[in-house]
Amino acid sequence: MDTYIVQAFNALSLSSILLLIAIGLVFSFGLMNVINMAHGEFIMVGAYVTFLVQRLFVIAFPDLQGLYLFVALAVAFVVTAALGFLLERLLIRHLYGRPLDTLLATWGVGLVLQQTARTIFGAPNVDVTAPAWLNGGFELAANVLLPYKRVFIIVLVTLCIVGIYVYVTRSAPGRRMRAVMQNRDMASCLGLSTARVDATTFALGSGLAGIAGCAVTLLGSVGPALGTYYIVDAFMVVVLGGVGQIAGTVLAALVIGGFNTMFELGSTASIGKVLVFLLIIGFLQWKPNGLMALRGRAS
Amino acid sequence: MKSLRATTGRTSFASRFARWRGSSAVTVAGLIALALAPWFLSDFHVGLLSKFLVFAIVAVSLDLIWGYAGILSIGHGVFFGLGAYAFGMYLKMEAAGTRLPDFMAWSGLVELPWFWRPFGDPAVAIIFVFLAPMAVGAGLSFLAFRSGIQGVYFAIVTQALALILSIFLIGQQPYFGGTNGLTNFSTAFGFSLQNPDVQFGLYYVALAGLTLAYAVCAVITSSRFGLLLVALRDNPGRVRSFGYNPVAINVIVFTISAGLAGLAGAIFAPIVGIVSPAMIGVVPSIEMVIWVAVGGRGTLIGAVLGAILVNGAKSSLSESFPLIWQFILGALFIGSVLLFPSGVVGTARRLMARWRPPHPSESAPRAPVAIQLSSEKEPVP
Amino acid sequence: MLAVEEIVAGYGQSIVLHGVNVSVSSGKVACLMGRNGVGKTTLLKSIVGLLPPRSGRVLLDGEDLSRAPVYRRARAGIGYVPQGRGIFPYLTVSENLLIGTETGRGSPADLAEIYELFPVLSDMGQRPAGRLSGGQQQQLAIGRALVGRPRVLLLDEPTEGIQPSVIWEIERTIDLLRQRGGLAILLVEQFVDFAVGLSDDFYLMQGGTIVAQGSSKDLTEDSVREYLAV
Amino acid sequence: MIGTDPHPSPLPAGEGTIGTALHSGPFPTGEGAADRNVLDLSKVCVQFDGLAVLDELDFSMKRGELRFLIGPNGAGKTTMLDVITGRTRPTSGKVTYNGIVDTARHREHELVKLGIGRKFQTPTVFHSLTVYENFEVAAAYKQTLPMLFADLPARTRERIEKVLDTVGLSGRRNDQAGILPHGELQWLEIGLLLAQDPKLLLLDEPVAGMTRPERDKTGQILRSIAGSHSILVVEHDMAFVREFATTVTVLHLGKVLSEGSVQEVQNDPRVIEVYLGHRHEREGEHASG
Repeated sequence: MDTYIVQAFNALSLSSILLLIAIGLVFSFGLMNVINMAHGEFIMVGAYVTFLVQRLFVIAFPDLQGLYLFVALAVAFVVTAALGFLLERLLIRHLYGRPLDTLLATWGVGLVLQQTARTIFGAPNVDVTAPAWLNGGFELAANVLLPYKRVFIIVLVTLCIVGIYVYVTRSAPGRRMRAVMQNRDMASCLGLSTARVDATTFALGSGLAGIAGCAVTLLGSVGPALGTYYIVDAFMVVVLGGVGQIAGTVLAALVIGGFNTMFELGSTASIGKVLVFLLIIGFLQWKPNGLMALRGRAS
Repeated sequence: MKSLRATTGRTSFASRFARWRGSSAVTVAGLIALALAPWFLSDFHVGLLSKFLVFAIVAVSLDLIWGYAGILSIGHGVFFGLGAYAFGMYLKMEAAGTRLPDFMAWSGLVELPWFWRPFGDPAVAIIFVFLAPMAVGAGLSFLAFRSGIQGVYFAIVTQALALILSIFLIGQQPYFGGTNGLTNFSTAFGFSLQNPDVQFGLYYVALAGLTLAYAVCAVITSSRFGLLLVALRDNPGRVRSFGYNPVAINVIVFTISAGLAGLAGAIFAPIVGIVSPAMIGVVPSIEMVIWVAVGGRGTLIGAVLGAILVNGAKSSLSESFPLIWQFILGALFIGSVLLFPSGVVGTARRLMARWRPPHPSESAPRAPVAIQLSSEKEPVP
Repeated sequence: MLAVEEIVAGYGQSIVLHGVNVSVSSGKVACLMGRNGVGKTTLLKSIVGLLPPRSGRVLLDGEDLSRAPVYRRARAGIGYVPQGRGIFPYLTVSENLLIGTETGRGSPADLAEIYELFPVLSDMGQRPAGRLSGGQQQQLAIGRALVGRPRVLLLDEPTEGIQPSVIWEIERTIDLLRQRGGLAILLVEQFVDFAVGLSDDFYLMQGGTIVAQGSSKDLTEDSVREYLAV
Repeated sequence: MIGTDPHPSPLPAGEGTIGTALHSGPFPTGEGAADRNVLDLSKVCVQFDGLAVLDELDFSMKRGELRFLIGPNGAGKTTMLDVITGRTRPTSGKVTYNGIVDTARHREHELVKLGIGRKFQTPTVFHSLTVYENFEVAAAYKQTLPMLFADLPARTRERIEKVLDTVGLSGRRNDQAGILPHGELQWLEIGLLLAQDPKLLLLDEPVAGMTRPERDKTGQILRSIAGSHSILVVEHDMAFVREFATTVTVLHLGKVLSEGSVQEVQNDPRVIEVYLGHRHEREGEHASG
């Protein structure tokens, strides 16, 4: 029983990270039909930014070390959002309508980013020391310890999702984004600069990758290939969730994170991966548009 | 009148053949050059070139689906790997003789697993070299295209497959040798793999494999089935309204491509003497695509050229400047898509077409493009 | 005032408009009539910029907008209600209207005015626009264009597929806008009496050119039969 | 592009299995009495979201007929073609092709094999293939996979030559389709249909965007193939209709409003009413939209 609670908790924290990564991908895919293969490297950038901020606190503000994480979250978001903005303006914009080519070009960007990190920080992984207040955990019962780090991640992602939801459904930029998604031509006929909406949305999605990168530093060390551990699963979340739907993405992340953890428990991890993949393909035979695809066509 | 019509009717096929023959002069010249090459190269370089020829088979198989039918697979390492493992299992059985293969013994197995047994027979192994990748390819493409997974979606599904198969193999230490894969091959069909003459022979096996793959793809792309592939890339909806079933066409061509990639894997195993999950994963799989992109998608000769050029550059640069190579590779991805979407061959053809009709001097200023491109990936050993 | 001069436009290899001239003054309604496929919608798309003209000019109060991107034209004051209405189906009615203020010429406060003009919309404010009936969607599309305070309003077949009671309401609205002044309206219509009843001037189109034009009072039965009837 | 979803979803999932190769087998085409109607629509209704687009539509066409279909926007013309080609299922009613085939029982590509060919409004040919290669793709549609690797049968090649002559593209055979001007693209499209040897051709606005000489040539082409084929043309260009139509059907609000010669239809007061006025509807309360 105890192990199940811990496993369920682990599944939830894995799901929440996948979700944060996938939401960022869904933004750019839903709006521009673009898959950003460098998204994983944005996670890596976010993680290294966190590493740098933490080091900076050690040197400059040793008394405030407990707070570095919040500063790192903000800086990681800004840095990766700026990178995303540049990527959209310099590269993706020129490949509009060529999604396969965009996929390859952004992969190339990912390679360059990885190698840049390797050049700057060296190939070996570096460790980010978590704030002291995140050590330990809730002791639910004897042998059932829910680490604060994972709790923090779940809370962080929940806040992000709520924030995204509010942004998309309540704010003016979110409204613009939805309008462009639903009818690009008409949106521009009403005075919206679609190019600006594209760049903003892309930057926002990339910024989320930065936050995810900051979060994963709590779980392990940071290396140039960090992003690749998460990105393929995140793609599967996008495929399963259906495009342009926050709800579908949330559900898909929970399902994939959950199944991954469950299969790892029941069999070996490697067979679990195979089973999850087969389940996704099988599910899409039944519901080709994913979990929550927009029903019907826009008028 | 009637006879006239019959002949003019043939012109299309004839002209297509003529077009193929036009480029076939280059093809034949290249083939002869490749056939003679080992006599002028060191053993080391022959081994290297054998590897490149194997990669060229993969490139041709990818070009068939991507360049012609518009299906991008960034998980072709899977099919390459399945072929390599199928043949590697035979090599391992031969190396082990009557005993249990070494890694199984290390992992505590006492008996040969049932699915290993048939691979003692080389005929069975060779069947599986094609059967395994083709079955997986057919299954995946059928399920995916049937449920409308296409384009970038299909690409990332193939990528997931590459990741999953490599993780699966790594996890199966007792059955497939885990991270190390299958190693310590000794002989193939009784010939010692350590013998330089055998490696020399393997070069010609690789060349024969490439010739076969090239011929298969050339026949397909110059047939009406090939036209259908291009038609499908141009406008899948119209192909359907002409009464074809696009799913079937996609599945057939993808399965053929998977089979050719499997063939490449099988030849690769004895040449390098190791079969490991590292050649299946996400990174090697997507690198296969760049070979085609650099050479020029939609031209088979470009795929061959691209595989040799990129890998030649890689082996010479990654040894001396390992850091720079990654940057170059990244730049290749970006540049081949953004600046030279038609690759070396396409760009060269365009330049030639531009040069031919007017006075050569007029289009001379365009030349720096070609120079810049070729300097990006210089040396071929 | 909107002036279109010698517009040539088309799709791919085919030219649809062969040098079209149209002008509408502020406070007036001009109707553009012609059978299906003569190029009416293409002309409107050229004016809003969705189909950039190959030659010719689009002038708004003397300012040349021919090379401006679509959104700049909207911000300059070209309001557009497309055929098929082009609403955002998954946005609510009020969100649709708010997108209309993106021209930077109106303000969200103007929504009240639109709700006054089309009371039916005010009850539907929080509903997804895709759930509205065709007539309500048409009113929403017109309201969305108006909330951006355009100088020119382009209406493409506002009565198409709409029930009669709503047609009457739209007719009343257009009339009201004309009386209020300050807005040039270019109305594309197939149905003669609707268009003639509302407009000051008419343009008849055939084969991508204007074949007749004048004051709507002077539209003859002959030209109607020649260019509009079967 | 206004009003369309900017992100088209992937194409509808395909049918068939790997085992059936490229095509399912041939269907009975029901060659029979020559006086049989090629097409009968009986009380066909189509509703989208509760809105009747076709409203108990009755329509029939004889073999070899060249019929023109006109009507104001939203009359249901395109939907009618969709129903005939199996793209849209009727909510109720029956579409019978060739006297025996219930089109609701067949999928779109099966109906193509049964001899229903359709040209869409915008020409959709394969741009990177040459004119002749386009024909090869179109003409090979009944072949099995192995046959796709052989030379085209002499009979098919002759048919392609004949069609090339008919549509006047013989001299263009080796040009890439992507470079053809608009008019020739339309003829190519019609030619590709003919290469499939359909019994019933449905043409949606074949002369849209054509110059006058091109339009006249299109009319000649249609005349020359009528008789051996049944042709249903949706067209708005009235000059063209007047010149080349014998029988015209006027569709309005999903029903046949009038049918007859061009003169008869032109003088039908109901037709004049729907083309020129809205007033009568105001009293009639045709709720729609």
